[in-house]
Amino acid sequence: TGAGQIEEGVPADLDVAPGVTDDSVVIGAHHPLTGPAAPGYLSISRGASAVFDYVNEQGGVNGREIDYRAEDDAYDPSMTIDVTRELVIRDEIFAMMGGLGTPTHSGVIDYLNDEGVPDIFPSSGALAWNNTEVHPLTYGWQADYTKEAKVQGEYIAEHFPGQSVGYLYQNDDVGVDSQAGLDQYLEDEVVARQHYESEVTDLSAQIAELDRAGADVVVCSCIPAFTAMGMLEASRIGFDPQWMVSSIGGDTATLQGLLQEFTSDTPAEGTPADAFLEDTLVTTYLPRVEDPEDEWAQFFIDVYEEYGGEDQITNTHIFGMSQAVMFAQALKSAGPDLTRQALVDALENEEWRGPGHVPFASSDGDHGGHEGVFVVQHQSDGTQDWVQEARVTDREDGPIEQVEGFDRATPEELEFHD
Amino acid sequence: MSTTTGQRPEPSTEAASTPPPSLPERWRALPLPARNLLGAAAALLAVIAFLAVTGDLTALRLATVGYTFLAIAGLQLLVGGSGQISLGHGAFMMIGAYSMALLVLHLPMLPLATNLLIVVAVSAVAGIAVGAATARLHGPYLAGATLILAVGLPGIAHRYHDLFGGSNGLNIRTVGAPPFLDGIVTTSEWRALVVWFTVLLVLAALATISGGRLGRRMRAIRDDETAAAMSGIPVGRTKVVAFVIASAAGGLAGGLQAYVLGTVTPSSFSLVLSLTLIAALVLGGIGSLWGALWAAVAIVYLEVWASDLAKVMDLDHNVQHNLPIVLFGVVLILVLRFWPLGLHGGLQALRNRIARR
Amino acid sequence: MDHFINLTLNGLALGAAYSALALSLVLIYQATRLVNFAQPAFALLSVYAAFAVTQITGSYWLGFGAALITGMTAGAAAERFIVRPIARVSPLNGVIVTLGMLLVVQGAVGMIWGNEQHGFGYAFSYVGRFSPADIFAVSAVAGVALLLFLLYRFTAIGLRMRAAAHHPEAARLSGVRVGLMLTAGWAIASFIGALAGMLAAPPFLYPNVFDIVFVFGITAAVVGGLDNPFGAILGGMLIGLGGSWVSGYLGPELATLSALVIVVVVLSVRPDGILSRPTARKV
Amino acid sequence: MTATTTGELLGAEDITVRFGGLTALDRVGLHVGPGSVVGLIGPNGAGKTTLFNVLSGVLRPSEGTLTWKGEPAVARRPHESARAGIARTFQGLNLFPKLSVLDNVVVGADRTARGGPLSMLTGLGHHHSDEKRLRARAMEALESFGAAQYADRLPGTLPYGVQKQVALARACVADPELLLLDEPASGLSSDQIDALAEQIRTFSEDMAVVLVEHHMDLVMRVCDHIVVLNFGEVIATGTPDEVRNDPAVTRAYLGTAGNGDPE
Amino acid sequence: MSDTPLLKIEDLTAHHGAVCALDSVSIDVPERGLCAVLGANGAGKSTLLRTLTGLHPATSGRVTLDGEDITRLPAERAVTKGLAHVPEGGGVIVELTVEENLRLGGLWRARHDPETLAEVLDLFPPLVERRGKPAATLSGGERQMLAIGRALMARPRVLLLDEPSLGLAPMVTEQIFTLLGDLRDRTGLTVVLVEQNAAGALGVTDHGFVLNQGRVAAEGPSDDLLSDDRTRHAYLGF
Ligand SMILES: Nc1ncnc2c1ncn2[C@@H]1O[C@H](COP(=O)(O)OP(=O)(O)OP(=O)(O)O)[C@@H](O)[C@H]1O
Ligand SMILES: Nc1ncnc2c1ncn2[C@@H]1O[C@H](COP(=O)(O)OP(=O)(O)OP(=O)(O)O)[C@@H](O)[C@H]1O
Ligand SMILES: [Mg+2]
Ligand SMILES: [Mg+2]
Repeated sequence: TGAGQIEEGVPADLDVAPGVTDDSVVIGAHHPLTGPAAPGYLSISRGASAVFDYVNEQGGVNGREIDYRAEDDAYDPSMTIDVTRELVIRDEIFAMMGGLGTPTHSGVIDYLNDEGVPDIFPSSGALAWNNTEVHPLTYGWQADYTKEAKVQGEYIAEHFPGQSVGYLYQNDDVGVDSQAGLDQYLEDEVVARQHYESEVTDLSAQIAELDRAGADVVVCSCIPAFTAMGMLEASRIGFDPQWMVSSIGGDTATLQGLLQEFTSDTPAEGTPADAFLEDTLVTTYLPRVEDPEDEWAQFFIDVYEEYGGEDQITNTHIFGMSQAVMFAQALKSAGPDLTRQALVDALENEEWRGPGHVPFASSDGDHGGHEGVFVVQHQSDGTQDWVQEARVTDREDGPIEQVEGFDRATPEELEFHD
Repeated sequence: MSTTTGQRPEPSTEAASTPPPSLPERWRALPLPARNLLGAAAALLAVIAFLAVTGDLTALRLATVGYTFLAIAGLQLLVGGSGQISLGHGAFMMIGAYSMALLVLHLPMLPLATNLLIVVAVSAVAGIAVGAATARLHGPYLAGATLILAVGLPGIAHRYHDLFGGSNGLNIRTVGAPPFLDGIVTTSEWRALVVWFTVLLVLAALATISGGRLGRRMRAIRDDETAAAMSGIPVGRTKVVAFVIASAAGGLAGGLQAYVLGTVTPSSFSLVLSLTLIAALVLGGIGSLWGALWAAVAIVYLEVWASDLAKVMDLDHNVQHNLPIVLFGVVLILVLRFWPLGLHGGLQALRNRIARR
Repeated sequence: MDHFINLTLNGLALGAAYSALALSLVLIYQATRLVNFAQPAFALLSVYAAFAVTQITGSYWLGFGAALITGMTAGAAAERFIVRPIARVSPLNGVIVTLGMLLVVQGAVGMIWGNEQHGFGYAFSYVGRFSPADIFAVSAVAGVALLLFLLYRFTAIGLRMRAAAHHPEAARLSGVRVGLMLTAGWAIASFIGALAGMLAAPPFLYPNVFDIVFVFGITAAVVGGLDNPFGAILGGMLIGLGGSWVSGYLGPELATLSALVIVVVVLSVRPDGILSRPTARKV
Repeated sequence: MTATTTGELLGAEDITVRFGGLTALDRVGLHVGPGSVVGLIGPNGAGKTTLFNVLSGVLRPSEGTLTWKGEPAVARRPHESARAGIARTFQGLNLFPKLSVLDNVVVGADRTARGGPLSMLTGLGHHHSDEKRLRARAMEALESFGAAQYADRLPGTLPYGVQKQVALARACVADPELLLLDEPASGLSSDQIDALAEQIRTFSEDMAVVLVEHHMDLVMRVCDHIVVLNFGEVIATGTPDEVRNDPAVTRAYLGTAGNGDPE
Repeated sequence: MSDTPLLKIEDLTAHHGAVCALDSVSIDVPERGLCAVLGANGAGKSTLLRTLTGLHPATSGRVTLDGEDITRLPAERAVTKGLAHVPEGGGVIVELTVEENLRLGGLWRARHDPETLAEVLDLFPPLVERRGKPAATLSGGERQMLAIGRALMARPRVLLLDEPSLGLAPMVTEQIFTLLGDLRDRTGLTVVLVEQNAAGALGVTDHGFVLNQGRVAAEGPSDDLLSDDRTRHAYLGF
C-alpha cells in the first residue's frame, strides 16, 4: 500500500474525562515562550493564566480548579508535536485551549482530533480551523482573516473613496486570506502589494515601494513588531499614509509601549509614540485596554493587576484573558459531571455573550469563532474612538451586515466560575 | 556501530567482548559490513525491547532520537571524518523532509520504502551540488557558506508558496502499522520501529564506510590534503563524497522526521537546528558514531528534562521559560571543559577508570 | 531610478550594521583564529546593559558607554575563564563553546529582561533617506576599522597579538604574554561587538534580535576575507546592498538567498574571500 | 643529464615557475631514467622543493613540459601522479597527525587496493581482503624501516628520526616507480645516514630516485647523476665527481665543505 | 669547570605522560661556553631545551641562570632573562611577514632596533629580498634562517639551538657555526647546541654532553669526546 493512502479511522470515544478529578481539571496549550516568535505572543498565555488564577480564587468551575499548562514550543512545529503529545499522554489534559500559531497548530490538529481531545480556540485566524467535517473537535476563535479584511475593505472604500491603497502583509495565510477579503472592495484602488517574511526584520524596501507607488492608505496585515517597524520606517522617509491595521497587529498598547521606549531617552529627535499611532484605524473584536469605560476591559485590567505579572497589560493579554473567560464559561455549562462530550455539547449550545463585542460561532457545523469586527481609531491623546460598530460577514463574497441586538453580559452577569 | 572514526590511534574496541579468546578473534575476522549489520540487528532488538516496556510518548521521542542520531551520524562522517565543518546540516534535513512530504502528497500510492529511497537520492544530489561548490573552501569559509545555506534555503519554501506551502509548510498523513499488527503496536510505536530499522541499517553502512578504506581516506584528507593527494587519494572527489554521504544521511533523517511528525515547515529547519546539530555532535564526542548517539539523546532529552526541572522548581515565568536554553548551554560548556572528547570520551574514560579498579 | 536609489541607500545602511558585526568577528578571528558565535551574545548583553542604564539614568550616551564597557569585560572574562582552557584542546571545541555561551546569554537575558520586545532607539535622528543615525553607523564602523587596521599592522602590540594567535609557542619564546594578548584580543573584539550591537539593534530589542544580523555578519566576514578588516566592511556592504536590491526587485523572501548566492559566487572565485592574501604555501 | 629520451621515466623540460615577481624556477630540465638515482642540490631557496612540487603535480608550472614514460603529463594533479607511480616525501614530513603510525602507512598503500569506489562505499567486494592486505603490507613496510613497534602511536609523539622513517615507509609502501625524497637525511645522525644510503641503494633496484639533500656525502655516495640549482637555474649537471670539482658549484653552494661531509 | 656556571641544571627530570624523557639531568654551562648536547633520536635533547625555557614542565630538579632560579619561569619570561630558544623545526610564524617575525624577536627589548635587524639580515641574505613576504612562502632552509635570526634579534645571553642545521645548506651551517664562535667572542654569548650532526657540533663547541634515554651518558671537552671511540660508537654513531 502507498504511504499516503489513509483509510478513515473510527471516531474517538468522548465519554471520558482524562485530567479531571473532583477538584481539578487539567488543560494544556502550546505557545512560543522563547525564541524569535516569543516577543508579542508571550502575553497571551500570561493573560489566560491570570484569569484562571482569578477563577480558581473564586472557587473554580463546578468545584474544580483549572490547572492550565502552557508549554513552550518556540514556534517550531516539531516541538509543538512533542509538547502536545506530552500534554496529552503524560499530563492527560482534558482539553487543549488556545494553542498558538498556524504552522504549529496545523501539525497537531489531526492528532488532537484523532485522540478525541477537544481543541478549543486555537490562537490564530486561519480558515483551516473551521472545518467541522474533518476536525469536529476544533473550535476556532479569531475572526478569520478574510472576514476581517472584508470589513476593512468596505470601510476604506466608504471612507476613503478613490484613494490609492497599498497592502503590507505577512507572507503566509495571513496575507493570502486578507487579500482575498480586501480585494473584494479595493481591487481597483490597489497600487502596491508588499509582503515581508517574519525572519527578516527589515521593512525599508517595502515601505519605500509603498511610498513610491503613492499609497494614501496602507492596510497592514502584520504582527505587532512589523506594524511598529512599518510605522517607524514610514516616518523615517517622511511617508504619512492612513494606516489600517488588523487585529493581530493592532495591539495599540503594545505598539505604544514599543514606540515609547524607542523614542524616549535617545538623542534622536523623536516623535512622541502617540503621534506615530495617531489616526491609525484598527479592526478588532475584543475589549481594549484603551477603553476603560468598557466593563470587561476594566475587569481584565483589575484581574491582571491582581493576578498577572509585573508587566503592563496590553490587548494581547486581553486576547488570552477573553479565551480563558469563554473557556471557563463553557466548562461551567458542561456541568458537574464533566466529560469531553459534555464540554463539546456545552460549546455547541452555548449562548455567547462576551467578552467579545461580536457574535461567536461554535455550533451548527460552524466553528468559526468571532464572526466579525468593529473599527476603532487611535487618537493623539492615547484614547480610541469607535468609528464603526461591529459588523459580521462570511468568508465568501456574502454581504456585510451590521450586528443587531448582540446582548453583551457584564463580568458579573456571565457565569464562568463558581 | 562499534567503529570509531579515528582521533585515537586504536580504531576499534568491540563493545561485546566475551571470555573465550577465539570468539572476539572470529568476530574480528568477519568482514566489516557483516559485523556492522549484526551489531545493527542486535541494536534493533534492543529498541524493540525498549519500546515494549515504554509508552507512546517515549515511542515518539525514541523516533526523534532515531532520526536525529542519523542526521548527526552523517555530520560525524563529514566533520569528524573529512574535517569539513558544516553549519548547514539542517538544510539537508529540510530537503529530505520536503521531498518526503511532496511524495506523500502528490504520489500517495508509492510505498514508504520507495519514498525513503527517493529522498536519499534527492538529498544526495543536493549534496553533490553543495559539496562541489564548497570543495575548495576551508575551515571558517566553509562554515560560513554552509551557515548561510541553512538560513537561505527556507527562502525557497516561501518563494514557491504554492508548492511548498510557505511558512505554514505541508501537512501529511501516512499509514500506520500494517493491519496484522493492529492492537499489538500503536501507530507511534510502529513509526519508531520504522525509523530505527532504517536508521540502524544506514548506520551500519556509515560505520562500514568510516571504519573502512573510504573513512581512512577522509581522515587522511582532514589531516593533510597534500600528503593525502600524494598517496593517490583524489582530494576534491573524496570531499564531495563525504558531503554527499552526509547530506544523504541528513536528508533521510529529514524524510523520517516528516514521516514521524506529519508536518514540514520552514521554521523547523531554522538556524538553531543546524547549530544545535553541530554543537550536539561535539557534545556527544567527535570521531565516534557513539558520540552521535549521545548527541541525539542529549538534544531530545536535555530539553525535556530541563523543562520538567523548571516546572518543578516553581520559578518566575521568565526564568522558567529560559531555563532549558541556559541549561543546554551550561551543559555544553561544562562537558567541553571537563571532557574535551565529549560525552563519549568522558564515558570511555570513566569506564577505563572503573575497569582499572 | 528613484526606487534603485532608495534601495541602494537602504542597502548601505543595512550594510553598515553587518559590517560592524563582521568587523568584530574578523578581529576575534585575527586575534584567536576562532569564529566567535558568542559575539552576538556579548552584543546582546551589552545592548541590554545599555537599555537598563538608559532607563535608569535617562541618558542614551551613558547607556552607550555602559554597553561598550560591558562588551569588553564580558569578552575578556569569557576568554579567560571559559574559552581558553577549552580551545586549547581543539579549535572546533572552541567554536562550539562559544555557541554554548550564546545560548547561556540569550537565556539569561530572557530571564532578566523577559522575552518580550522593547523599543530601543538610535544614537541620532533616524529620519531621512540616509539619516544622521546611518551616517553615524557608517562612520563609526569605518573609523574603527581603520584604527584597528593600524593597530594590528603597525604597532608592537598588534604584532604581539597576531603572533599569539597564530603560533602561541613561538610567540611565547619571543616574550609575548600569549594569555594576555588573547584576552586583549577578545576584549577589543567584544568592544566592537558591543558597538555593532548598538548600531544594529534599533528599533527593537529582544533576545534573538541579532540572530539574522549575525548570520549576515559572518557571511560578510567570509565574503570579504577573514584576515582583513576592510574585507569585513566590503563584505558587509555587498551583503547589505545585495539583500536590499533583491528584496526590492525580486521579493524579500529571497534576501537571505541573495546572501547565499553572493557567498557562492565570491568564494568560488576567491576561496579565501575578496581581500584575502594569496593562499599559504603548504609544502 | 641522462638525456636518452627513450626508456626515460620522467622528463622535465624548460620548467619555469613564477611567484609574483619572483622566478623560483627558470627553464629547468630534469631527466630520470628507470633505476637511476638523481641528486638535486643547491643552496637554500634555489628551487629544489619547488621543482619537486612541479614533478609531483602539487604545483602547475608557469611554463614547461613534463613527460612521464614518454607521455605528456603536465596538467596532472597530485593524486594522478601518485597513481601513475610517483611517490614523495616532504621536507616538513607532513605525516597525518591524528592517524596512527600504521594508518599513516596504510594510507600510503591505498593505491594498491583492488576494490573500486563501490567496494569502498559498501565494504563489499574486495574491501575485506584489501583491508587485510594493506595492513599487512604497511606493517611489513614499518618493519623494514624499523618503526614497527610504534605502529599504534600518533606520529607527533615520536622522535623526529622515527617520524622520518615513517614518512619514508609511507612513500615506499606502494612500490612507486619514482621516489622523490626531499631532504631525507636532515635531522639524522651519521649512522642513520649510512643506513639511509643503504636503503636508497635498495630502492634503486626497483625504482628511480630523485634526492634533494644538503648532506653532500650522502649525495655523492648514492647518486649516479647530480643536478645543481642556484636561484632557480641549473648551474651544473654531471656525475658526482664532475659536480664536486665544478668551481661554480663550489662557489654557489659547497664552499669549503665541498669535499664531502660537513664534519 | 672553574668559575660558577651561568646556566646550571641540577637533577632535571621531565615526563611526557608516563614516559620519562629526562631523568635527573645535571649540566653546567659556563658563561661564554659553547656547549653541545648530543644523542640519538628520542634521547631527550629537545625535551631538555623545552624544559629549560618553560615550554615543558619539569617534574623535578632545578635550573638556575646566573644564580637565579628559573625552573618554573613561564616561557614568555625566559627571553627577558636572556634565554633565547630556537625550537626544533624553527617555529617560524608563517602568517607573519619575514620582517614581522624578526621584529617580534626583538620586541621584548625595545621598540625599534634597526642595527640588530640590519646585522641579522646581513647574516642571511636570502631574507633581505623576502622581507615583506609572508614567511609561508619561504623554503625550508630560509625558514630555519629566519628562526635563528629571530632568536638573535633578542640579543640573548644564552642561545639554545635545537638542530639549527636542519635543512640548511652546508655552507650556511658552517657559517652559523662560525658565527656562534664570533658572537661568543664579541658579545659574550653562551650557546647550548643540540645537534644530530655530532661531529660537526663537537668541532665548534668546547664542551659536550651526550644524552641517552634521558640521562647524561657521557660528558667532557668536545675534543675528548671526538677522540673517545667508545662513546662515539656507543652513542654518537660515527
Ligand atoms: N608559494 C610561494 N610564494 C612565493 N615564493 C615562494 C613560494 N614557494 C616558494 N617560493 C620561493 O621560491 C624559492 C624556492 O623555494 P624552494 O622551497 O623550492 O627552495 P629549496 O630549494 O627547496 O630550498 P631549501 O633547501 O631551503 O628547502 C624560495 O626563495 C621561496 O621563497
Ligand atoms: N608530545 C609527546 N608525547 C609523548 N611522548 C613524547 C612527546 N614528545 C616527545 N616524547 C617522547 O619523549 C622522548 C624524548 O623526546 P625528544 O623529542 O626530547 O627527543 P630528541 O632527543 O629531541 O630526539 P630527536 O633527535 O629525534 O629530535 C622520546 O621518547 C619521545 O617519544
Ligand atoms: Mg626545500
Ligand atoms: Mg629533538
